[in-house]
Amino acid sequence: MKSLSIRPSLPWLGAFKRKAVLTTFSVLLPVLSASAMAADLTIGFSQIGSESGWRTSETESIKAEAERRGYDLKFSDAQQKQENQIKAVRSFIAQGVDGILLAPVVETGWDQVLKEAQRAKIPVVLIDRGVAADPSLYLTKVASDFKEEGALAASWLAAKTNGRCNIVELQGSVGSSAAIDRKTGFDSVISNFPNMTITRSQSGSFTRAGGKEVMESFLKAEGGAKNICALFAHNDDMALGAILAMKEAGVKPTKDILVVSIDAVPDIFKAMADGEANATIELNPHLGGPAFDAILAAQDGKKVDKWIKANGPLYLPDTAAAEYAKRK
Amino acid sequence: MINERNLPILATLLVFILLYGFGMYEYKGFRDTLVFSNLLTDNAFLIITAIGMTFVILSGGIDLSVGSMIAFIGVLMAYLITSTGMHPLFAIGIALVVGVAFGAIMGVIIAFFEIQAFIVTLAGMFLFRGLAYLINLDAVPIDHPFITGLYDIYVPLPGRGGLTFIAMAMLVLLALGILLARRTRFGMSVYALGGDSHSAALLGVPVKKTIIKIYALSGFYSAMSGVIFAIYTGSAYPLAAVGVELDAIAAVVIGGTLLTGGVGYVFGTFLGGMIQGIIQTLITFDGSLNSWWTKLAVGGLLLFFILLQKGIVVWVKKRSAA
Amino acid sequence: MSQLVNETLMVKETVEAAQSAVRPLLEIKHLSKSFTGVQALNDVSLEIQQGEIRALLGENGAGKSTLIKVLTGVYPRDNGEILLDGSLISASDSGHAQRLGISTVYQEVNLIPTMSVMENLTLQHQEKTFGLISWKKAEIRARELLAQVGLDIDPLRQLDTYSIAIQQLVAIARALSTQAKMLILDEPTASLDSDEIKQLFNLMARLKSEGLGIIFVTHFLDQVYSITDSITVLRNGECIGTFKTAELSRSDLVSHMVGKSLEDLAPTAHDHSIKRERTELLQLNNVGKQRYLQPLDLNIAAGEIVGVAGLLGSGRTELCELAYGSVKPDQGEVTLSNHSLTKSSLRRAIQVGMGYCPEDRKQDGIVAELSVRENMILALQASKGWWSPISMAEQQKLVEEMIQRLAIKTPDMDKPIGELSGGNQQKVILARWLITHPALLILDEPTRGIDIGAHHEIIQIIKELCEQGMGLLVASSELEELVMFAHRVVVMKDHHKVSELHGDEVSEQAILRTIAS
Amino acid sequence: MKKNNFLHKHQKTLAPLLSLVLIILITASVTPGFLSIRMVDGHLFGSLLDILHRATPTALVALGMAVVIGTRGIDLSVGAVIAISGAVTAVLTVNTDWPVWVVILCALGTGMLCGLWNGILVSVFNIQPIVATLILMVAGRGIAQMITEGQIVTFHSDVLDAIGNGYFLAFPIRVWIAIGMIVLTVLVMRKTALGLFIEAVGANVRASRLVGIEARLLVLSAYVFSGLCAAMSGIILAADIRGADANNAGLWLELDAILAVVLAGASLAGGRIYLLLTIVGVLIIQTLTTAILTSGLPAQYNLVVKATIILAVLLVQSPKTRQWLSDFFMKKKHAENSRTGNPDTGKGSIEP
Repeated sequence: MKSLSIRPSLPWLGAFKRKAVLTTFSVLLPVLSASAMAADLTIGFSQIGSESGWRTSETESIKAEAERRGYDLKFSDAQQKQENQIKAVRSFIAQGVDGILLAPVVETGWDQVLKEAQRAKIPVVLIDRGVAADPSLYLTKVASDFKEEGALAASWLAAKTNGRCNIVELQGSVGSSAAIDRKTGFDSVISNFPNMTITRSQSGSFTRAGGKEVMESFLKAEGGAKNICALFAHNDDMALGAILAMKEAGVKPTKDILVVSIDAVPDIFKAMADGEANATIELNPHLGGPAFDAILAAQDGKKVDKWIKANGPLYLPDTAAAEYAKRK
Repeated sequence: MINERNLPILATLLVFILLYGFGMYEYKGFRDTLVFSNLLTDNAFLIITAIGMTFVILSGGIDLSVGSMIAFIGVLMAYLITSTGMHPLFAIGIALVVGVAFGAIMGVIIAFFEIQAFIVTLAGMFLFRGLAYLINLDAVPIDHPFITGLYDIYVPLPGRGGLTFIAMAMLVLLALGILLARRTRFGMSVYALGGDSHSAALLGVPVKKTIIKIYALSGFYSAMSGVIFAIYTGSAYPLAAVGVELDAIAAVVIGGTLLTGGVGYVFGTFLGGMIQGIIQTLITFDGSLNSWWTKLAVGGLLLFFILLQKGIVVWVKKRSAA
Repeated sequence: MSQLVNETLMVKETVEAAQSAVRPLLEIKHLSKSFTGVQALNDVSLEIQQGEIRALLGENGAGKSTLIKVLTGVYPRDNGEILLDGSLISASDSGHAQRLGISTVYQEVNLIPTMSVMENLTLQHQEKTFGLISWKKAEIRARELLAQVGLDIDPLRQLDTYSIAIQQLVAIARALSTQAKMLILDEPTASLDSDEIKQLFNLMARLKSEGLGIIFVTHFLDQVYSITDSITVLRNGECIGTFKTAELSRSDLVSHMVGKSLEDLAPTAHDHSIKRERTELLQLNNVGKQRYLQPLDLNIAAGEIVGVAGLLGSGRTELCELAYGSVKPDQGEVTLSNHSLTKSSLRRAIQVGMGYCPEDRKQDGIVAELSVRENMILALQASKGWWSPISMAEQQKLVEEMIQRLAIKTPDMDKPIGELSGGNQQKVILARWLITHPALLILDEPTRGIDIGAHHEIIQIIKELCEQGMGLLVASSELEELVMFAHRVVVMKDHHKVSELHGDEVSEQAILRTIAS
Repeated sequence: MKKNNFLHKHQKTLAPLLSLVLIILITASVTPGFLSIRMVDGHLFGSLLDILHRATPTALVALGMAVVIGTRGIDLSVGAVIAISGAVTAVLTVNTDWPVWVVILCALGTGMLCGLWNGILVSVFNIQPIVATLILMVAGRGIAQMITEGQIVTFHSDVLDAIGNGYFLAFPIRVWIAIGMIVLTVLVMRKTALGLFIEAVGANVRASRLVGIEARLLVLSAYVFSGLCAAMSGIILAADIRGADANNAGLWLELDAILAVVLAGASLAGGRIYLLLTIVGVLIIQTLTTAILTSGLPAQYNLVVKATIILAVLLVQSPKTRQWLSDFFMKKKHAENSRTGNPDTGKGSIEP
C-alpha cells in the first residue's frame, strides 16, 4: 500500500471504465510506489493552534522528529477552530499527502472528513486526544487519557490527605474536552471519599491570568486558606497563576494549600523545586515518533493498535530540580 | 462603462482570480476541481453567515452575535434530536424559528430603545454562547441517518471535485440573498436605511420594522449557518465558531460593502468569503508556516488585499476622470 | 389596523367628495403641538381647497416645519383634527401620509444619496412581477416621472453624482409619483436657479389645474406673489391669518410675519463706492484648477465687498473655495495682505486673517453635537493650536459678546448648536469667524434658508463689517441682496469669470444681462 | 424644584453611577463579606480592592479606546498590542541586562508603533477603522508569539513585580498608575483644546477641516495614544503573572473596553466622549466579573449572567426608556390637568 498511487475510483465512471482505470493503476503502481519511496513521506499535520506553551512544544517536537526522518511535513495551524482543521485535512487530501496527523480541537464532528480521508486511502493518526468516531475511520490515536490524568491527580490527593480535603478547582476553558474529562476523572475518584468535596470550581480558561484572578476570588470568598485544603488546576499555567495569588494574599502554597495540576511544563518544576507546588502529571508532548512509526507500519501492512497510550507519570518535588534542568 | 458602485466588487473578483491563478501556478494539487468544491463546502457556513451580515452592514449596523448563534443553534438542534428523539427536520425548523426570534428581539432593542447595534449584539454574543453552555457543555455527535444522509448528497464534477449538499444549500441561500437584496422592497429599504436613515424615514421606509426584519434575517442566516455547520461536522459543540463574526465582517468588507452602509452587493460577500478560504488553502498547501507566521500571513494578506482594492478603485476613478 | 380602516374609509370618502366638490380638500382644526415646555403650534386652523396653491409663511420658529411634520405624521399632535377630503386622518409616519395622499418635498433633499435616481424614485412603490421588483418597469416609470418634471438624466446613475438642483427636482418627481392629493413643498426653491424655478412653477400650475392642493413654503416673496392663490401666516406657533394673495400688499404681509411695520426693515439707499483709501487684501493672480475653475484674477481691498453672482453651478462656490484655500489651485498665486497662501495650510491662512462661511451649513459649517460656545471658538482655537487653550472665562466673554452683538437666540451658550434654528446657526458660524478678527471674510450664500428677520440682520452685519475695514467676498444667488451691498460684482458663468461690474454698473439688470449674454 | 433640575442636567452622569452602586449592593447582599475591607500587611485587602486592582488594565485600554471612538474610530487591535508589549517586556527582561526603565520604555514604544501603524492605515490610507485595526488584531498575536517563540516567557524583576502587585499608600501601585494616567489624560483633554478638537473631528470632519483643524494628525495621534494605553496595560498584565502569555494576554479585552465606553454614554458614531464615566463603565464590567467569581456560580452561567445584566443596564440607561417613562408620567399629569379643565384659547382665522 503506497501513497499517491491509489485514488478512489471516481463515482461517475462506469463499471467498465473502472476496470480500465484499475488496470492502468496496476501498471503504474510499482513505478509510483518506487518514486514515493525515494521521495520520502509527505505528512500533513493539522495542529489546534499555539494556545499554550505545552502546545508549542508538541508542535516543535513533531516538527523536529519529521525533520530528523527527512519527511516533508505540511503544518497547518487552525487557531483553535475546528472548521479550520477540517479545511486543513481536506486540503491535505486534495494535495495527496501520504498521511495525516490530526490533533483534534474537539472530539466530535470528524466522521465526514475522516471518511473522505479513508476514501482517498490516506491514513489519519490522531494526536493527543481522541475523537468520537468509528475507530475504523482512523489508523490509531497517540494520546494520553484526560480522564486518567484527572483520576491520577485525585488519587494522589486522596492518599496525601487521607481522604479528607476541601478542594478548590480551576477548570479549563468551558466546554473544552480536556476540562470536561479531567473534571470527570477527578470527580469519579473523589466521589469514593465522602470527606473530599469540591467547595469551589470556576473556569480559569487555561491561562495564568485567569488562574490568578479566580484564585484571588476563591481566597476572598473562603476567607483565606482556612477552609481550603488543596487546589486542583486543570493545567499548570493556571496553577502557576494561582500560586502567585496565594503568595500575594499571604497564603503559603504547599503549606497552607496543596497544589496539584496537569501538563508538566518546565515552570511548574521550578515551582516544585522552590516548594510552591506539590505534584504535576505529565502530558507527553513527544508524540511525533510513535505517530510516524504507526504510518510506516500501516504502509507495510502491519496491524496497528487503535490507541497508543502516551500517558505521562506523576512528578513530585523530589525530582523537580533535575527535571527542570532537563527541560529548560 | 464601469459604474462607480460596481468598482469594489470588480476589484474583489480580480483579486479572487489572481489568487486562484497563483495557486494553480504554484501547486499541482490546486488545479483539481476538488480544491474549488472544497472551497464551496468548507466556507459554506461562513458565507451563509456573511450573507446575513451583509444586510446588517448595508443598513449601517453590525451583528457580533452570529458566531455564538451558530454554536447555540447547533447545540439546541443536537439537544432536540438526541435528547428528545425529535426528527431532525422538526429540530431544524424549531432551531430556525428560535434563531429568527432572537434576531428579532435584538432588532427590537436596537430599533425601539435606540441602543447601538454593536453593543446590543455584543451582549447577544455573550448571551447565546452562555445559553449554549447551559444546554450542553460537552460536544455531542448528531449521528441521525437523516443528517449524515444530507452530508452524502453529492453532484460530481469533472476531476475529483463535487458539489456537496452543503455547497448547494449555500448557493441557494446566496441566490435567495441576492434576490432579497435587489428585487424586494425589503432589500431596497435596507439600502435606503444605510444610505441615509433620516431621509429613508421621510421617504416612507418603515425604519423600525425594517431594522427588526434585518436582525431577524441575520438571525435566520446565522441559524441556517448553525444548521449547516452541524451537518458539516455531524455534531454540536458549544465552543464552535468562536470569532466567526469577525471573519464574516471581513468577508463582507472584502466583498466591497461599505461598513458605513448603503453600498455593496451580496455577491461580493460570496467572493469575500471565498477569498478568505483561498488564503487559508494557500497557507495549508504551503505547509511551512508555523503558528505565528500563519497569523502574520493572514493579517498581511488581508492588508495587501484591502490596499489592492483601494488602489484599484482609486486608479479607475482617476482614469475615468481623465 | 387603524391604518386599514382609514384607507377603506378614504375610498368611501373619495366617492362622497366627488359628489360635493365644495368641501375643502384639507381641513386643519384647532391643531396644537408642544415640545417639552415650548408651544410650537397653538390652536392652528386652516382650510385648503382643491386646485389651490397656499403659501405658508412665517419667520423661523413660527411653526411652519412643525405644522408640516404634524401633518405628515413625523410628530404626533397634542390636540386638534386633520381632515383630508372630509375624513379624519391621522398619519402615523410619512410613509403613511404618502399613502393617504399627502406628499412632501423638503428643503434639504431627503433622498438616499447612495442609491440610483431610479431606486430613489420608486422606493417603496416598485412594481413587481411574480413578487419580485421588476427593474425594467421601474426604469420606465422613473423615466416617466422624470419627464413629468422636465428632467432628462440617466436614472441608473447614483443620485449624489447629480447637483443639488437636480436632486431637488427628482424629489419633486418622487412626491408626485404617489397619486398625491396634497403636495407640500418646503422651501424647494432654495437651491434652484431662475430657469429651474420657472420650470417648477409651470409644474405647479399644471398640478393645480389637475386639482391638487399645494402648500408652498418659501422665503422669497416674489415667488409667493407669482404663483400662490392665498397665504397663511404663522407667528410664534399661532395662525395670524389666511389672506388672498391678490388682496394682500407686500408691506402688510411682511408686517404680519414679523409683527411690526415694514419701515423698520426697508433697506436704506445703497452706495456702491468705497469711501476709504484702497489697501489691497486678497489677491488672486491667475488662480485656477483644471476641471474646477478657469484661471482668473481678483483683488479685494480693505473695506470692500465683492459679490460673486452667477447661476447655480457657474463656479461661485469653486471661486470661494480656491480663494480660501480649502481646495488648492494647480496654478496661480493667492496672497492675503502680502502673505503668500498658495501652498500653505488652512490654519496658516486663518492666522493671517482669512475666514470662510461655507454654503452647506449642515455638512461644512456646524458641528451639530457641540455647544454654541464650542462651535464659536473653534476657528480661533484652531488657529492658536491645541496647546494654547482659550480660558473658559475668556471663551464665555467672547461668546457672550457675540450672542449680544448678533442677537443670537439661544437659551444658553452650552446648548448643542444642532438644536438652534437655521438663522441662528448661521449667526454662530459668522460669529465663529468674527472672533478671529479676520481681514477678509468669504461668505458663500450667507442668507440661504434663513427667515426674513435674520436675513436682514445678516445683511446689516455684513455692511457693518465692511465699514470697520474688513474685506468681504460674498457669493449669493440672490441678486437683490448682492446689489444692496456689493461694491463690485464678479459674474461667473461655466466655471469662469465673464465680467466684473464696478460701482454704478452694479444693478440686477446688468448682472442678469451679463449672465444671459 | 432645584433638585429636579440637577437630576435632569446630570441624568447622563447618574445612570452609569447608579448602575454601578446597584450592582455592588446586590452582590453584597448575595455574597457576605463582599464589602469588607481590612488592612493586611500594611495595605488594603478585600473584594472591592480586587475590583480596582483587576480593573486597571481594562481602564487603561478603555481610556485610549474612548479617545479613538471620539474621532469616530474604533481600535480592535488593543488586545493584540497588549500581547506584543507584554512579550517585549518579558523577552527584554530575560535576555538583556538593560535597566528596567529602558525595558518599559521599549515596550511602551512598541505599543505606540502599533498605534502609529493603525493610525497611518486609518488616516493616510483612509481604510475604515474597524478593518484597519482588524489587520493588527489578527497579525498582532502572531508578532507577539514570534517575539516569545510561542512560549510563556517568565521573568523576574522587582520593579515589574511592584508594578504588577505592589502597594503604595495602602493602594495597589497599578491603581495609582491608572489614576495618574486618567488624571493626566483628563487634564490634557480638558485643559488644552485637544479634547475639543477630537470631538469636533469626530462629529464633523468636514467642518473641522474648514476651520483649520488638521484632522489627519489628530486621528493619527488618537491611535498612537490608544497604542500607548494598551502597552501600559500589557506591561501590567505581564507583570501581574510575571510572564508574557502571547496567546491569552488581553484576549477579547477590546470588547470590554468598547462596552465600557458605550456604557459611559458615548456614541460609536463619534463626537462627545466621557472619560471619567468610561472608568465607571469599566468598574461596572469588572464588578460583574468579580461578583460572579466570588458568588460561587457554576462556570457555565458566567456569560448568561453577564450578558443579561449588561443588557439590563443598557436598557435602563437608554435615553428612550427615560423618555418613555417621563412621557408616561407626563400623560398622567396631563390627564389630571384636562380633568380639572384646561380652557381652550380659541382664535379663529382672520379671513379677509
